Amino acid sequence: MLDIEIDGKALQVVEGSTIIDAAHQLGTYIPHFCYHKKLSIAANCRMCLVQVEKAPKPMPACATPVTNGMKVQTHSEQAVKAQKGVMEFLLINHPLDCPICDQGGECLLQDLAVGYGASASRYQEEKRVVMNKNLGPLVATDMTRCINCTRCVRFTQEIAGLMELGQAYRGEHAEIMSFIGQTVDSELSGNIIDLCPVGALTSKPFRFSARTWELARRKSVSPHDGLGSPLIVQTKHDKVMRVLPLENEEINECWLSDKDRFSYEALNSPERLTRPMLKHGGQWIEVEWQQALDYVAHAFKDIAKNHGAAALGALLSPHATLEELHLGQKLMRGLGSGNVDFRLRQSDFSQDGQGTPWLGMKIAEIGSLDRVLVVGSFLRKDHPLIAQRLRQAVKRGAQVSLVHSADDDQLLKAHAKAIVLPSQLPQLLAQVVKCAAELKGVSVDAAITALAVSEKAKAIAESLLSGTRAAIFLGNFAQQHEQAATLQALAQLLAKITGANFGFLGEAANSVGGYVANALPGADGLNAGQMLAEPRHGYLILNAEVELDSARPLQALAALKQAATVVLLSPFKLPGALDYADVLLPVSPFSETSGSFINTEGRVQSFNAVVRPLGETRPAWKVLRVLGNLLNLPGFDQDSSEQVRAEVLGAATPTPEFVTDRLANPLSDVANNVANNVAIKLDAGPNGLERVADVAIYSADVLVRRAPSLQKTRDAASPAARMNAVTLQQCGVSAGQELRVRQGEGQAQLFAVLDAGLPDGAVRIAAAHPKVAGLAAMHGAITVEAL
Amino acid sequence: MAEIQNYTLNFGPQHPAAHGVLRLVLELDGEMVVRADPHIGLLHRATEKLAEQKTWLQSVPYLDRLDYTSMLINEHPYVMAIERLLGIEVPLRAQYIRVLFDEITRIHNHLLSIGTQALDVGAMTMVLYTFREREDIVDMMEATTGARMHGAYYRPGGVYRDLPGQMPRYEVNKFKNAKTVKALNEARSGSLLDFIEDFSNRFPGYCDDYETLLTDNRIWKQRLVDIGIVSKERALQRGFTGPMLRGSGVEWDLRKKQPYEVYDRLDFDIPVGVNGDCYDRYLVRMEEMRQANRIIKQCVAWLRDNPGPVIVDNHKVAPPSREKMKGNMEELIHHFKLFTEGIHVPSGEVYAGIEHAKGEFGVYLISDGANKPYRMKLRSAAFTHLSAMDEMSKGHMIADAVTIIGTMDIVFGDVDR
Amino acid sequence: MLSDDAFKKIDREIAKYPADQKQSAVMAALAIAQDENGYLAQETIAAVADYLGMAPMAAFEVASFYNMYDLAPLGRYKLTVCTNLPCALSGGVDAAEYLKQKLGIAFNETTPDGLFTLKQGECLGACGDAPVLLMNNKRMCSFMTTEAIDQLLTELRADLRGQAT
Amino acid sequence: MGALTAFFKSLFLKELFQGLAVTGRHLFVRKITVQFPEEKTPQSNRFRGLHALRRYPNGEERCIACKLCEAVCPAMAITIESAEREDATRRTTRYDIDLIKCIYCGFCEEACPVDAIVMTRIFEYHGEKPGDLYYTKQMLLAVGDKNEVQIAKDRAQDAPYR
Repeated sequence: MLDIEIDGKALQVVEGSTIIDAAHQLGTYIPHFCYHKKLSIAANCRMCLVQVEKAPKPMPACATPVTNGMKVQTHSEQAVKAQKGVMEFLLINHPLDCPICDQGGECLLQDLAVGYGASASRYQEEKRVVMNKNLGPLVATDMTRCINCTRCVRFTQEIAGLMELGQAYRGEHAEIMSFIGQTVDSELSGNIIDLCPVGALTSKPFRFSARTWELARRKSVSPHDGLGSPLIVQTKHDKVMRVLPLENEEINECWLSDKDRFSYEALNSPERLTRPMLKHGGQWIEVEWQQALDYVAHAFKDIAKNHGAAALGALLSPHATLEELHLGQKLMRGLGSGNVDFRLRQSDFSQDGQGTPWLGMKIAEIGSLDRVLVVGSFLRKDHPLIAQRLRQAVKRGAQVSLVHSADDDQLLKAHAKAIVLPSQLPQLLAQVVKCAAELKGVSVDAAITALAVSEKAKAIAESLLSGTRAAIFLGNFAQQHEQAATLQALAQLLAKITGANFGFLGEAANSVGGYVANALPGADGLNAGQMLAEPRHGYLILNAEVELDSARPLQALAALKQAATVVLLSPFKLPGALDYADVLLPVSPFSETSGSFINTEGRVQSFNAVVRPLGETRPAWKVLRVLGNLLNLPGFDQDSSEQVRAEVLGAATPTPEFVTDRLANPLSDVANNVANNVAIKLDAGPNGLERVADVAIYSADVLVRRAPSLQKTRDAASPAARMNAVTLQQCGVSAGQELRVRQGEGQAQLFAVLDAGLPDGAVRIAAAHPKVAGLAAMHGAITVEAL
Repeated sequence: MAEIQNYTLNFGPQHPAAHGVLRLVLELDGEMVVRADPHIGLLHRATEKLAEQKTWLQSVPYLDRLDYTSMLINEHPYVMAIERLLGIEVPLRAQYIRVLFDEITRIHNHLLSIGTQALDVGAMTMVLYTFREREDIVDMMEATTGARMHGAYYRPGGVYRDLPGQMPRYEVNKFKNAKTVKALNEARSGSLLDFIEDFSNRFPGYCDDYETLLTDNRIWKQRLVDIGIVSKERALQRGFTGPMLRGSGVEWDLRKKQPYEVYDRLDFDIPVGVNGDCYDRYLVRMEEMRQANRIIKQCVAWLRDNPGPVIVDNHKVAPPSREKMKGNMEELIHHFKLFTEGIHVPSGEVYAGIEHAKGEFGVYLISDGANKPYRMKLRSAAFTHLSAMDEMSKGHMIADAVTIIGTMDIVFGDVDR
Repeated sequence: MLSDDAFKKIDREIAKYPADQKQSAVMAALAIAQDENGYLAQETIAAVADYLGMAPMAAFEVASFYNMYDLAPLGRYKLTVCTNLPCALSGGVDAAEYLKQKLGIAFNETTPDGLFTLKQGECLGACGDAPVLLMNNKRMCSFMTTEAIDQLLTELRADLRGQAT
Repeated sequence: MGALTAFFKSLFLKELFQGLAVTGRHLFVRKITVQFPEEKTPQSNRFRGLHALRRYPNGEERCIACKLCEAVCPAMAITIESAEREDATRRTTRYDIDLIKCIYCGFCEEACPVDAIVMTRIFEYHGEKPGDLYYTKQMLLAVGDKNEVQIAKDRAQDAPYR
């Protein structure tokens, strides 16, 4: 510990602290622009100059390490003079843009100019002008306003993982730019808007639409990925104007992925459904709630009477709140049907009834892991901020290995990578298991011991065994895999052998919540796959676009089209549903309802509505509750979402922060003999081409699909048939050529694209996009022919 | 025998002599007032509470609307309190301008007070004369602030802008020929200061006229003398201030006793009454107008000779000039922040009281360092004076109640706030 | 983009640094690339960056920072005149003005015949010899009075004619 | 002696006649009456009357939707909505002033960095129902267009003081 005195106040700080750290410890504010607690120190703005006793000149507080007995003055004459001088320099080239600048009112430069600068200008000469850059559809630039603090540069370099921005030229000509003509395509790019202390980088979707002082700030939780980032939703006149991160060191730190940040645009989309609608003689008519709900109640009662309750099924969304999922399953069970599911993209349900997949650890602990294996994950796009945590872990010396079917650049230095066809993933994982078992001297199933081990598998196994805090995560791709249960069993066995933590990277905001709410088929019920494979008479769909969100889109569409009654609860007029649905009930998106999400680490996060429901829209939990009343079902008399939550989580106050005690990854008692628990199919899959399907980041759920700015990004590009050079040649096609892709009954026309990161024989076609809704499934054999 | 009951009369709130919206419940024994019960609150606008929601600057125009018969002087203690919290020195010229307009406002107030009191007791003409002079005064205010009543002119750190170099003039029209217009414009040919000086030269003559009409008038005296007597002790006990206190013979005037701004540099006298009745208070008010006129003359003379800034040049407090704001970065930023976030006033509490036309008007401010007051409390003289209504009117005739309301010089914007 | 020869040279530079710090060779690699192509095109910078395993932007930062790297095609002779303070005080600015007038071009321009490009330079570390001028990043010319400049230009033109014949 | 004088003064109604003399004198003094509305009293160039939105001489509206006026308005009488116009400039899509809320303090004009919102000399406007006094952007621009000459003259005259 070192002794230091700041403005006469003495304190002790740990060795290696800088003056600004010490000042923060003391609660003393030192003005700064370039310093950011999560970024490296640049010390180039010079705003944090302070006087240090015995130092001849003022020192930058952010870059000066504390020495024992140091005496610092932050408000002495010398310090104030230095700060004033720096401020004057910063303002010399700053344009007179405040009135038209979106940062006005929340601008650090303004605040510090008023707080620490002179009150009058002495500068009379010309100001410099810097050309604006096109950084894509999310970030607007006004580069003349830039003060070259390089926070954005350091962010792209250190947090986002790829240095997409840099400071080119020098001296007076220095400017921040991307490599000539390129846009910033990071899935975390929105954070540079928050980081920019001035108005040089601002939000394009928000541009010129409101001032900070007009906006009401309300807390909420992101409904997208499994992280459940806490949000500050800023609203004006009952309209969501923008979304900012709510800092939580244990979840999102101070970051937010672009998906969480910009998806709000969908909330104000013209596609919003504002009144209940009934299909009457093939025509959609707007009706009153009473009429619509009566219709639904009658239709469900009729089906239950005529065809039995099992003819009804509920397809819920993992992006729905805990309360909605609970009431949804309660309604179905009340009607006598056990057909409830929310895992629309899952294909392998053989693990049902054996647990609740979750991360297996705290998100915050990811950063301290030293050995990680991620199986089947488009990590960066599926879990942008978890990827960021792993990236930081790698920087601290962790080894991250990847087992996957596509070699996307995760912008972290992977220790070992094994990229194989989807059908070979189990085999590869088994090889790692074998290797680890051999190294550990543990005996495993004969089927595994018989395998030949590849170098990569060996490297992965060695890496996992060499650390002290290891973890194995199954990504979305592994969970959606046809042999998800096998992958799971192997990964879990591997975890057991290596002593690693085992967990799932939750696909959606409430993937864990769905299990907790028991929105799952019981022993007698059908799961999502079965419900669509064996068509029902009536469907209740909550917040999902089944033809895009399901593992088998073709089958799903056929099932829905033949159904007598399809009731859709959705905030949007979903184009597909207009065809197959019979009733559209406008329900609130997350911004207009109260509810809870349980994120992938089992953290319960409840939130309130931030704006009034649009038009006749009503929170889905209320709709389901009234529907329960109309159907005369017992237990539908909750007056608030809190009461619904209490039904699920218990009435204890405060509501438990975590529900980890209810979570257990399936097969937690997995023994040495895997074969007993799950039939491991280690044979290679179809000989021919195999589809690798990713759910593109900006088509993952109903909301992001309707966010216009996100849809303009590169990540939202229309799906293509991606193959490596060998596969292209094998199919006799070339990159850029238009192809007909056939899978099962269906087909799609796509362009061929060269993707060197795929294994031979793999055709990567993104799922969840209308253009590929004609293809049969997210996996399996596929054929390609030139048009 | 029939039981004789006191007669209860509801006086106001629509009564023209109720000075706005006073609802006075009078209990009468015949024509004699047994009890007077003033009901207030009909003009309550929660100014104090509103101030907690507004930036320091934004409350200035609301202060105008308290005592809406003496507008600019209301702003004075508010900006003074802020200045004391900020610890800033206001330019001397701004202090003179404020004193000048305080005194102009004082005349403005007393003209209304005396004019309407005369009207209340039956002298119709007085109000026509006093309003004629008030017209000149509101012209001065319009020329300076842009508004004939609610100026919003005083600012923390000074006043908004300097006195204008010219006065608006009459134009020839079908009712007034060139000669008439020329005569009318004579006083308006120069600057505002010329106009004020001309007025201050004319004003003592007007005062003489008023005195001719009222001071010795037997009806006036019959209605005022020995009405509403308040003894020295009672006046002090009841917390009277201003002419109400001085009318009772207490020589107390904040301008002398706790000089603020430049009053210690000015030469003027404090008139006091002897009997503490309505008539004495009338005389005190008359003399105060003459003394105010004296102060005005001194201020005009000083202001002529001493041009200079009228607001502090520290842009952390006061906005920069428009020209600089449009051309310089620092100034633009400060302008932007001043008009959006406003100034941050160091935490602390302060009371600033001034000698208002009606008595001591004070603003008590608590700041927690934010851009809005944590709490604002207004001390208005009229409220205190009105509370003595029962005591003063007890035993008098019902007609005297009107005189007493008039002598209190209450305005409901001020009482109810 | 770059010849194998150039990559070989770059490899030699890389070898001077630890294996995991290939990007330390960026300045040398860019110089090699510029020597080969005459200037650093965007694609060249991207290729060098790719070869060194660094972000193209990071290489561009280096290429744009130092004014001996040229980001656009140049004339045959690049004349860089130092205009930093010591030179400026000793006639550096005058020398630059003279060159401008003599060649009929401004800074960062090339003569129509494609012979000369004039650049404003940073300190060349020879303030005592001011005014100084650097020719094609390699040849240092000291004490560049108007006569010396005339002489240099004549010499260069003659040199060119000599090469042509 | 004093008492005697006072008695006679009182007896002959001296003070009443003196008062009547003052009144009588005013019969012959020049009238100060102004025949409104044909004739108006002189009006200051600083007068704070009806609001107007101004344009630049080339017809472009001055307002850039910085919202300083909206922020400083103590009565919250101004409502602005802004958006990016096709030419990428910041513009208002809505600029309303509720004249019933307005307290005519003039802060909006003081705050405006581009002299767009101004308070004119106009005071004789009325509405027959509350909605009539809700001025929209078009109405305010129309006021500005109609009175631009006077507005510009008044601003120019007062420029040295602001």
